[in-house]
Amino acid sequence: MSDKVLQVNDLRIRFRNGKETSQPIRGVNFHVKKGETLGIVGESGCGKSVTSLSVMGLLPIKTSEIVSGEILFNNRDISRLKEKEYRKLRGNEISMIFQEPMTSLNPVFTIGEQLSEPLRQHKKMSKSEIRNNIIAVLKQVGLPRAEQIIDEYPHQLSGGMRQRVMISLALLCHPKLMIADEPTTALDVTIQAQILELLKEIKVKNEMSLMLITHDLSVVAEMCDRVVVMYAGEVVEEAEVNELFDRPLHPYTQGLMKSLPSNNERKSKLFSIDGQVPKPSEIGEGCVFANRCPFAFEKCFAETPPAFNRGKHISKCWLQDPAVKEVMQNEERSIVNS
Amino acid sequence: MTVNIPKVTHTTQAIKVKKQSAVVTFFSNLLRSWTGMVGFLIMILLLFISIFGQWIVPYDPLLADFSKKLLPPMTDGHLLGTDQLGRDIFSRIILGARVSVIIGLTTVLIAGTFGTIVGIISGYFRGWVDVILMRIVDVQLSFPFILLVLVINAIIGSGLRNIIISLAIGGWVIFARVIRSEVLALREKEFITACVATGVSRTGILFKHILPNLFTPIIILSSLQIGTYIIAEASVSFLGFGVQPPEPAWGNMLNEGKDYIFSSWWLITFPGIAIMITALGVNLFGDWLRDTLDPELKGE
Amino acid sequence: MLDFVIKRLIQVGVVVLLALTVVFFLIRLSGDPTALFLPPDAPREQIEEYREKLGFNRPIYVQYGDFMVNAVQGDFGQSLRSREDALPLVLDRLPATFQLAISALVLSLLISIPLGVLSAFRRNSIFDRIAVAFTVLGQAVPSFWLGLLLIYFFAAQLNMLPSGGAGSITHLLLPMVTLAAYSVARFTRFTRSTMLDVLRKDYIRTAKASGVPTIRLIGRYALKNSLIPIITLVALDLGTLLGGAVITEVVFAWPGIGRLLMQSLMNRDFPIVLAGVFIIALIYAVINFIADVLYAYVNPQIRVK
Amino acid sequence: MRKNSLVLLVLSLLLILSGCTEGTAGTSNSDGDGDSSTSTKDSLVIAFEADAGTLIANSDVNYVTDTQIRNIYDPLIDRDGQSGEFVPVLAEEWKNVDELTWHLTLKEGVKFHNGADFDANSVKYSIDYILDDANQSFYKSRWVDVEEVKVVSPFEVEIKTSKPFPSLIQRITEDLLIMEPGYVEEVGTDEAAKKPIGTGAYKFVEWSRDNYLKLEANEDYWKGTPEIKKLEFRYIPEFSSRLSAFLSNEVDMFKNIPVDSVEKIESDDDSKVEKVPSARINYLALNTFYDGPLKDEKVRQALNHAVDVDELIEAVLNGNGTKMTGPLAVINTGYIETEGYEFDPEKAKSLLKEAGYEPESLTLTLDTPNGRYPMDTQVAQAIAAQLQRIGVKVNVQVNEWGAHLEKIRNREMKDMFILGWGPAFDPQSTIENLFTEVAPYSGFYDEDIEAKIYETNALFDEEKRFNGYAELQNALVEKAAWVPLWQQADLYAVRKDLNFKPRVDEKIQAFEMSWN
Repeated sequence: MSDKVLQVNDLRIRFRNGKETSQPIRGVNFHVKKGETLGIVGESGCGKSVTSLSVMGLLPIKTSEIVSGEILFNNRDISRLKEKEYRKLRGNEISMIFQEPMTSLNPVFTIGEQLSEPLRQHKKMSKSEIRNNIIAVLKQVGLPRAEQIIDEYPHQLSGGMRQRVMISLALLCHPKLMIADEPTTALDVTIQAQILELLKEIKVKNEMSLMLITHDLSVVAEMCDRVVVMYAGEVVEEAEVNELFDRPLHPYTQGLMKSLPSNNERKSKLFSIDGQVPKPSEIGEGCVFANRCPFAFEKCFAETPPAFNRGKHISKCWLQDPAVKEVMQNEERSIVNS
Repeated sequence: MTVNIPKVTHTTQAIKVKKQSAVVTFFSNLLRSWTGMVGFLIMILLLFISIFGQWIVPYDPLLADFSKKLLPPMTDGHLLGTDQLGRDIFSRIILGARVSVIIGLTTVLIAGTFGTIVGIISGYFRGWVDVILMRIVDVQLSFPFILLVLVINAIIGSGLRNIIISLAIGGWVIFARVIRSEVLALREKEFITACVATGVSRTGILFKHILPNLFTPIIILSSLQIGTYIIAEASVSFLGFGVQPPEPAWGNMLNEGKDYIFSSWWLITFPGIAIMITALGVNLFGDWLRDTLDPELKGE
Repeated sequence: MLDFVIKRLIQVGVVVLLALTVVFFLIRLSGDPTALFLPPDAPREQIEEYREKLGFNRPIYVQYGDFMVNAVQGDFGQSLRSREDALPLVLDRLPATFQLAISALVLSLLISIPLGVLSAFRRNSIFDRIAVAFTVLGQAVPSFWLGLLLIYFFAAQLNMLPSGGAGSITHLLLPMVTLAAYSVARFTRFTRSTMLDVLRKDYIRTAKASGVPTIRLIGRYALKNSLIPIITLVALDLGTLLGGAVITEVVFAWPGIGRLLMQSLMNRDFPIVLAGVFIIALIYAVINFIADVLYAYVNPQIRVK
Repeated sequence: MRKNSLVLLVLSLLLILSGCTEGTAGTSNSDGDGDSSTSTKDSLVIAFEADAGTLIANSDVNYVTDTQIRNIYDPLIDRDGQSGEFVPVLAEEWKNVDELTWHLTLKEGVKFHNGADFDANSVKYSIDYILDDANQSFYKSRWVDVEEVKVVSPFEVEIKTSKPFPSLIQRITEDLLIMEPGYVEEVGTDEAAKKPIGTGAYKFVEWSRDNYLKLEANEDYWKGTPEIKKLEFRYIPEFSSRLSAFLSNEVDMFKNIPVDSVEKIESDDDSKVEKVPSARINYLALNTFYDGPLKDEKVRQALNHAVDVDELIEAVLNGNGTKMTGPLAVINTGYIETEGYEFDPEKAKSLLKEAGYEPESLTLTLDTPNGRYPMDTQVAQAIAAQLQRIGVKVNVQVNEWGAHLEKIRNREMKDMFILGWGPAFDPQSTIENLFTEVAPYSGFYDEDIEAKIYETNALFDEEKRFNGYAELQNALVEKAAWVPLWQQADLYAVRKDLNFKPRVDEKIQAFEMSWN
């Protein structure tokens, strides 16, 4: 337990919007070890962003509520912290960078003004110290002419540069854990590679653990040590990255893998999983992926599969149930793309 | 425990969304917001009064009876009292509703149509047409609306017809601006460029694609503007330029009543309340309409 | 920046010129007023003679040309009633209108901005519901009626405040409150909706993620971001405020331009009407110009190219 | 947005508020109002509905202007406040030497406010001012027959007229006020219009346009020092504001109380209502210029029978009006008792039938101004109700004052319209202006009456003129040119302890008032 920076146990979150309520997160479990990069992958709407926001305590107070479960940060449950307490963590011990660099910086304040906030809130520093600190971090993230940029406005910087500024904002107080919510999705490919490279470097230099949220499996392959696959508010599979790519156990993960355009031979038609992600209000009992799973059988519809583990490789699918496994063997069917 | 695996692939349960008729969705939404409901009920009440006014009126609003001058409310059968000519105020307020409704609706119709046409032309065809039309809009906006209505009314003379004309002259500008910005926004939308790509004629696009999308902003703006027009008419009549006596209209009832502010307070109180409730009703309904139909469009 | 200013000044000139032209022709349509100023027993030739002296019998475009040439040099002719130069007479009333409009504007901003911010921040709370109800109600109350009620209560019943005219602060109170109430509803709505927009923005979430406390988040960041749209909306709305000022002036006999314009409309004193229209159009154009400059100054995206 | 920007906002508000105490719209000591606390009250505040047009004499015809500046300037001749007869003021005697010349002898030893002497030159200057086109005086049309004013001696003046001008004395009384020539020449008419100099009981102090006019007593006024030392005319257009200012002692007096508020003022223990029948008359014109049923004399007579003037006075005016049967007010010098039409609906119906009209089929239009005369719109609607009783349908059309006059002038009026006239003390001005074809505001034309009018106007002999106008009055009544209504009742709201006798000619002379 001790080497785990972050431990999320059976987290359930409910959203209230007017009369109807929905549960985007229905029992999520995962952890991040010190110095590790954990990847959280899944289609949009599977609840990965909500999870990351809940860790940062940025969920809207009025309309959201952590029903049950706990979020342990350095073994301290922070899920029900009061705002004042939570604020001490944000930007200091846990920090976050977001997907849209273009809108994540305040247009009417200079870069310097915005970057001074975490230091002003968490560290006792004089103005000049703050300024030097910011310039140092800006340089660290590879921004040229940091001295000018500090007094410039966001609209004067390119998308890539702004994301670097966001990263430096998150690094200023040397957090133990950095959450990156789709950091490169909005950037074009060339810049994407640079930012990912930068994140890797920084993680190592600052002995930081990184929680990387993405829907792009190639990013996962490149960056992550361990991967958690989420679908419709649940963790359906968790495994060490190579293990996951070599032997995906859960049909959803298999589907994801197959839809990855392998770069060596051109396939006539990309495989895609038919149907869509059910809305939170439409999820009944049984496996949440049942209605889209090619192998689903009535048990899948009847009962929610528990988490079966093979060593460290966990997945929630009845196919992993030893009982079901034997029956499977004698029919030995492999997945043929229809 | 034998488990058999049926070889059946399931398609997603087809979640059939019943094709609710527009009216049903309209009312189901409406019921959910009490402000919208209140606004809607006030408007219905107003329409009812203005149509059936003269039959449900306890006294003849024009009948002057000097023996019963300036009676306070609730005296011998006059719910809201009588005015300086002994006419029943309650009846005159009911008849006054008709004037306000007529003014509100006709003005919105005229100003709305004219403004929308200008808005579409200048928004869609751009070029020098747009520049000229927008300059005209600027000129008109260079002058406060209520003052423009007053000046026009003072010049072309008072009366119901003239006040509608001056309100329309003053009021079309806001439609032109809002509709123009809507059209500009629509033009940039992908589906319009897609139509152009597939060779649909310019006017075809205008009617098949642009116009239907304007339906919502027009409805919203109209409902919000009615309130402004009703209050504007009341102000103009209050200053003596609008609807002239003996025609019962709230504005001129206030104008006539203001001299009796000391002795008979009810002359100015009830017509004012009537205006307020009407404007309130229309605004509430307008706001609800805007919030449900098109959250982004900020009511001007 | 300079060409921006010049372009705007030209635009102001054009707009004011067009406004004057429109009103000039509109007024001429309503016949000529000479007879109104002559004694009832003045015979027709006298009226005719007087028309001639004032040039009303010349073709309309000649009258217009003559008027424009003089207007450009600041000569709007003489008031038919008091035979004083029209423009100075109107300018002499400008301070009273400014006093009323600005004090009402400041008062309404002082009320509406905090109200709007608070109700946006504590969205759907009781406070927010009351504030929204208050604004909706505020917009439904005709300002002249509110004026009458205030006169009734404070002047007639309680006899505390003068019911009209100008002189001391006590005279200004009621008209200022009436005019302010007229705009508080709208400004509160502006502030609230703008603030709601801003609070939804990503950069607010970024600031929160870097540990900025709520008070500072609202007071420093959110407020400055919402200030820009508020300035534009308030500037755009000044026309309504000016219109409201006219009505308030009439109700409270406040000797401003609005009342002068109303009186000169009633007794068809053309030169005063035109001078009044000119000044109001000018004020309005200048205010819009200032708002644009202010907007550019506050909004770095424009200021820093 | 630092905190201090909010402070800035508050500061600017305070600045503006304080600014307004000595700002343009205000005066330093605003409380000119009745400081009833001091024992001997010597200041008086009178409320008017409108500002004076200009403060220079002999220019603006408007009643409000004339009433105010008559406290600054003196006329040559004035009317007695109660009887209306001519009373010498700056002119001690006046007589007409022959049909074309008038001779006036002036009072000596009178000084203007700036110390200059009053003499024949100032009289000549004042009359020439009216005649001179450059000054665009509104009185010019009435003085067109005056040819020349000759200064005979420092205190004697002769006025030559181009043709017989019997009503010159009325003109001198009602129009002419004496200006100080030296001052006006020196500062020019514009300045003189802002800072007037006259010989009157009160000197100019300060004029804040559309707000108030402040005067102070002229200590060495030739008639004696005025008792009221500080006089202020304050402009409050809204009746309700005027009433509230009066009831709260901000203002001591105002004219024209709407009839429905008379009772409210009488009930106030610190106020009283002064009432006098005015020389201003209200009538219902039966428009013969419009070819409608009213061209027929019988129809007009029927209408006279159908309108019950007594009920109108009682019910609409609460008794504030003196019924008239003929075209002239009782106070008018040419007035004779005329036998009017008694209220007889049946006779009215029979007359209509005789004229060939079924009452039920008859629809007439009645135009009325709004707020110009006491209860004008209410009277119109009451008349409509009365005619309704005999079946005649009447559409009441309410006009804004300017539009009402214009419709009459351009002969666009239909059957009937309400108008008023006066104050008129001589028969010629009323009859000549309301019953001839050419007069702008006339509503009646009949050849032989027209001939009779012009014939009488030219008469010089008092006796003949009086008989001529007497005949005309009877003829007009007989031809039912009008439905005469009433002489207005001038109603003044006055502080209890102010002794003030209302004048017949509606003038308000502070010199005649005092606090007891």
